[in-house]
Amino acid sequence: MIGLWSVPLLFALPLSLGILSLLVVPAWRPRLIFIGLPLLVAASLDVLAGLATIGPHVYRLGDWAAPLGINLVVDGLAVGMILMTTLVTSLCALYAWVYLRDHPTSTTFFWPLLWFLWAGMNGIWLAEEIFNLYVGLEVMGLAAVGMVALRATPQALAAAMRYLLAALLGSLAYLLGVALLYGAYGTLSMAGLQEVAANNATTQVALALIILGLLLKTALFPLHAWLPPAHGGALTPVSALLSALVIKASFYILLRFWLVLGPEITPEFTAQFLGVLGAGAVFYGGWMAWRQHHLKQLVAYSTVAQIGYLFLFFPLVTNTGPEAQRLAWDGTLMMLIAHALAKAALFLSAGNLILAVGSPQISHLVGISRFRPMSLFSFGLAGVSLMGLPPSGGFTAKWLLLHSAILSGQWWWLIVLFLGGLLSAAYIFKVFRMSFREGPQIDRSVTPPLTLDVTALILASAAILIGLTAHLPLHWLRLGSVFGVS
Amino acid sequence: MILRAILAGLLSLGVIVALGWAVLERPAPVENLPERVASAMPESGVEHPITAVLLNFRSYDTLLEIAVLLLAVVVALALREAQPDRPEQMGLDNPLLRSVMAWLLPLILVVAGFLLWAGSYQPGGAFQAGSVLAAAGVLLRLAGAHLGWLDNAALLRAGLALGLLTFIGIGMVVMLPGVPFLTYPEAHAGTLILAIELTLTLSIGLTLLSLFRLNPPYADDPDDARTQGGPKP
Amino acid sequence: MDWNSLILLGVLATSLVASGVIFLLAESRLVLRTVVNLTAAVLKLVLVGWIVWGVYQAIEYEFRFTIIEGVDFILRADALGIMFVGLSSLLWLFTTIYAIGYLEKAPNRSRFFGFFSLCVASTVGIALAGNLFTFLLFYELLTLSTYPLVVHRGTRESLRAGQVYLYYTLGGGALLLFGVVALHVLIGDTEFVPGGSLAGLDPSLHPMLIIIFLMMVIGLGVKAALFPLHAWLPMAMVAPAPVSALLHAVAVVKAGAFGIARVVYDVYGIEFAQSLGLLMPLAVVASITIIYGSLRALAQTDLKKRLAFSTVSQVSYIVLGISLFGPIGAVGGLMHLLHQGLMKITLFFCAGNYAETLGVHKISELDGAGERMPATSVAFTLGAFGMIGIPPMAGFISKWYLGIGALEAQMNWVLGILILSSLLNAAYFLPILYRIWFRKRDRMWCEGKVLGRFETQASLLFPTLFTAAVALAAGILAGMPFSPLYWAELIVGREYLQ
Amino acid sequence: MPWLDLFLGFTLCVTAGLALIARDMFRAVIMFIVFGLLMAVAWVRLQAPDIALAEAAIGAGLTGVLLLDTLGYLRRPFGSRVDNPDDRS
Amino acid sequence: MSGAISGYLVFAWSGVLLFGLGLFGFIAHRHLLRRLLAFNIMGSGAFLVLVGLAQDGRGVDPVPHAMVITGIVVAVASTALALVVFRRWYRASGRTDLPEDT
Repeated sequence: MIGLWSVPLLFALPLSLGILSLLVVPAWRPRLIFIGLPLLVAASLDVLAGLATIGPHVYRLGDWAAPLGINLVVDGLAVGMILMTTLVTSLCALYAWVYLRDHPTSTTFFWPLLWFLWAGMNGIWLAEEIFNLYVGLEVMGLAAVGMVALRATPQALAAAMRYLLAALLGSLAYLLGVALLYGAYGTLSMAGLQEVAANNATTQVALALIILGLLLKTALFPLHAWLPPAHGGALTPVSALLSALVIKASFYILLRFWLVLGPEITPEFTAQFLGVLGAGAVFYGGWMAWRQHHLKQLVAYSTVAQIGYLFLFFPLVTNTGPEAQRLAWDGTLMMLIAHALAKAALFLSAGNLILAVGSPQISHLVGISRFRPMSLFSFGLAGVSLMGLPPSGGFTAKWLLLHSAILSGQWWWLIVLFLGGLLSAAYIFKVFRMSFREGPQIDRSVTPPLTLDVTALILASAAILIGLTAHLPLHWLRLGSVFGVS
Repeated sequence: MILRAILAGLLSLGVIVALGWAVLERPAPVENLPERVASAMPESGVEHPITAVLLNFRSYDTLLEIAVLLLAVVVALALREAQPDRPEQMGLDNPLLRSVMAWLLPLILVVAGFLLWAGSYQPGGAFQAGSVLAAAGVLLRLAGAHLGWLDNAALLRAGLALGLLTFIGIGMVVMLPGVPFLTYPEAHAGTLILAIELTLTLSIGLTLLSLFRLNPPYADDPDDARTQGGPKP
Repeated sequence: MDWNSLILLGVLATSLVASGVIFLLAESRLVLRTVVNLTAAVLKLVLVGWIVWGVYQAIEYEFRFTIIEGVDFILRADALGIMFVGLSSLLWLFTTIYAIGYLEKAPNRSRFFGFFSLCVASTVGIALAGNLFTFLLFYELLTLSTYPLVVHRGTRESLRAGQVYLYYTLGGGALLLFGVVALHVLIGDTEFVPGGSLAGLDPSLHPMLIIIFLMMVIGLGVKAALFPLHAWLPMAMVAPAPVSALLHAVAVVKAGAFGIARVVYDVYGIEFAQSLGLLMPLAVVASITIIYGSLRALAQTDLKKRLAFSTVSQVSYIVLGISLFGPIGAVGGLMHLLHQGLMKITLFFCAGNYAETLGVHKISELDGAGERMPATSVAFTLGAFGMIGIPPMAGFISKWYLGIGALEAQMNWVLGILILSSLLNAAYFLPILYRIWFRKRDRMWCEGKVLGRFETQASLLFPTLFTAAVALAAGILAGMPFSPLYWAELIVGREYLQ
Repeated sequence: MPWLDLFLGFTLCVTAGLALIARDMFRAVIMFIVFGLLMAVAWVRLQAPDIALAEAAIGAGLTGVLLLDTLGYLRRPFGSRVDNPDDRS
Repeated sequence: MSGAISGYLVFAWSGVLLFGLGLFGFIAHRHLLRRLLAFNIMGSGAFLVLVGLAQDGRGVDPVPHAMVITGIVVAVASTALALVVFRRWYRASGRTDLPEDT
């Protein structure tokens, strides 16, 4: 059986390493990455190889078939997310390895949390089962909350508390939706639901609860209030992981639900409504990002804005033609991946800039372009992708979404993409403007260790490169979805 | 404040109405999962269906659930390390309580053991047994009793880790014949599940105990555990 | 993959790789940086020369790979593109030499030259782009790589200019993007084909096509500084002189004008554009810009500002030529793409020389500069004569062809515009020349730099003289093979034969 | 009609309501523990003795004790809680 | 589903009401401990809906039982984590609610 070992390794290995890192002395905790990263990279690649050889398939845990046992789904979408997670998390882990050296010992608890987070995310990407998704969400969510609290400053604790409350409320709404679906259809398997679910009041209410719960976890405007303090205030590698990956997990579950219950059950109104909320996020997040004085808060609000683009998916696939739907699918996934890479790079390079000038204030970046060009260069590359300028993943995504919007005749989304791009340019270049201003003539800034700059640069370059070779990942991502080529 | 209450009231009223509508309009399920469970019971290695679901059919959920429990402990440890608590002498140190405990404790352990063992054919199991263990620990603390081995951070953490590691380990070992993760061979399913439950009980007990604020003190560095404080014997 | 496609990548890579290497070099590695810069520039020139020869012999150069389904990245050398490549790679060499001298001892040179090379790489990409997607890609890259150059000095004023530049170009870029995507929805990947590829579309789509044309021309018009989208250009004058040369002659405004040429000739097709009635409004806008730019230039007291408004006016000659329906006007416009570049870069080099050597920025301070810096002043005079269109200078030939083309297209009013504009050109250039040559300096020059053997640094002087010579030659030797006129006729021959 | 179940459900809601609106935090937590125990009874009525055990031990018991414990933490004067890690008894 | 309402369904309805009550408390209160109480009540409501609805008309179903046990453990872990964070927050700030809570 293909992927026999690699599929369970994707969550079992991080779980084991998470526990092991509790057992070893603090100094040894970071070093476990040198066991974990190669193995997880290998497992991810093996899963990709499995997908390439036999196509989309399910992995039956305990060898029990679907409604009785829990199945894992290995299709293009899941494997794409796994690879994205492996790339981003590995680089963030390398970054953290160096970054946390100067932090108090208590931050070494970052490592067990990281492994649990990773296991939770991989669990979610692979899940085929709606209750299993709930447990996966909890593993990931609590690990993420723990990471936010790690700094243990009053601000961090308040942010973690706020995040935890939002996450708990979201999970409960989701769980109640699951309870209704199980009560009505007697199955938890997505494939099973796809067969039996009908368009009735119970499904509608259950879906509404699930959507609301997941929106809260994804921090879609106007449910975003918890995000900026949590993402902006955490340790830099934590911010990168949360913004790049964690919020994507709940969006991914929404996508899965959409694939299963489909546009037949999602009414036109809901789809347009989600799109409007997305537009609101783009405008409000962009505007707020532009107003920030604190570099990481700016980046965090940029996440609020970028989440909005993902939700244009729903109006663009509901009651539109197959071509427009395919483009919307491609565009949204490209946006998701490009944002993950670019946002991780942006947070890491912002962290480097903050290390260099010793202050999180944007106004203290005056003249830094002269002294720390590399950190700024990564910031710039990532910014290019976020602004949706070519050549970058963000641009390719925007291109596809524009294409889909025009094709489906929903021209109003063009305005969102247009103004959203300009707004993001405004806040990205706000940082650049400051860094180009002539300031002190003497280099007083700290030089961040090379590893920190290199990891940020790799992520930023990946955000650019993925735009140039987009047809390859997009081809894989379609496998096993309704847009897949058989 | 009033506005907030009104808003909350309206929102929850709306949710109740929507839920009620959903419950009323609910279709009759097509899929009959209980039947599937019943027919798969003979292969599960246990006789109690809930244990079969928890530790065989849906054991993956249980695995992740243990991870959730551990996560709470990890965060507690991290925050304790960042802002150390002052050691507190919480024991009542009451001779009467002590003598009662001397009788109660073995009883509690017996109950825990029974719950664990009973889980394979009647209500009970690792979670229930584990929580009883935790209760025993809490009582001991309240009585001011001092369990030396619980103050040993390394040992305690090993205990925390034991359950999940065994679970994953067994899940992996059974794969050797070329079957998926967590596929227990039918002949040994009962034994393997019991082994998992046994270690889980211990770990769950310790985990729940650790969540309690009166838990044994531990510092980040196992060697430092003794000096980090805690009720002195 | 054969050599013919690799050589295109090579042209792109020379400046791209150079830019990467320069970014990584420490600020103090002056010699190495200079070597990398010049090697790349010369290498690129050689490669371009090779391709020019090949295109002349009608060899096909093409490189492509798929980005997403239905969208390819295409580089292709055709006559129009290679003309622009030739111009930018030739001028890059001289601008680099000039900039090395100009920025001697200035801070942030790694950053400057890195972005400078990146900027040229994007220009080459624009020129070689084989479809609208690739064009757009490099067009936006050009915006991004010029921003750091515009704000290079880091003063409040330059940051402000950079911001304005950014808003204009990003807004324009977004409009262009919409136009391109809309075209994609209609006809799929829009490759540049001589004669265009839209003529066969259903007539019901024509209103849509007009809107798309409008969006794309506005998007391109921002960079081409068409009135009323020109405001960023004079503001960007705060940047160092080599950057001005880059903006005005080598890259940015040229990219806009070149893009309009691409859209009119190779996407819509000149005949189809005429039948949609798109050319006349374009000609009107170009004419307004020509007159407006000249009038504003007249009012400037700062030398570089005057030159900047002169660019606003002159670049519109190119657009005017494109919008004249008929081969002769087209030859005039395309030829002016080269002529204007050569003349304007000369003028900016001269302005830079005056500023660097004599500390002179205002026109009123130029009295007697001819005596002090004769060679520079001769170059300036040649450039100015060309701009006015005095025979046999290059500018005259452009205007002559434009005039004939206007008559051919039966747009006689354009002739009036040309004459009026020439008078205005004379009105704002001749007073400068008068001051330079015929007025005496009444006080001492305040000279800052150590000069060496010549009237100014060699690295500032020789590029200036060389570009002036080439501009002169382009006019005098217009009849020779490979002259701008010759090449423009080659392009137009291929466009109008379709 | 299952009157016993109806009564139990009603009592559940009432105790939950009391736990939510109680002025005193301590009383709220006690109400919550009562609520948890009633939940355990409800699980028995739902023929789910496993859940009943878990609810009584974990839901009512452990959660209640954790809450009470935290409450005790809040009740002490604020100043004495700023602990000095070096101050070891 | 016509006729007499089954005992299971009664609990499903109670679950609906409990969820609503809990939601009200969760939003209306600012005191974090009260919000955690409300969260636990909401959770209990959701569990009742899950089991009550699944068993109505079909009899005992072990799958939701197992799910609820999992859910209870997850809830207690979340509560414990929240209490840990809450205590640190209280010690650092002296507050029992979040600032500018919206």
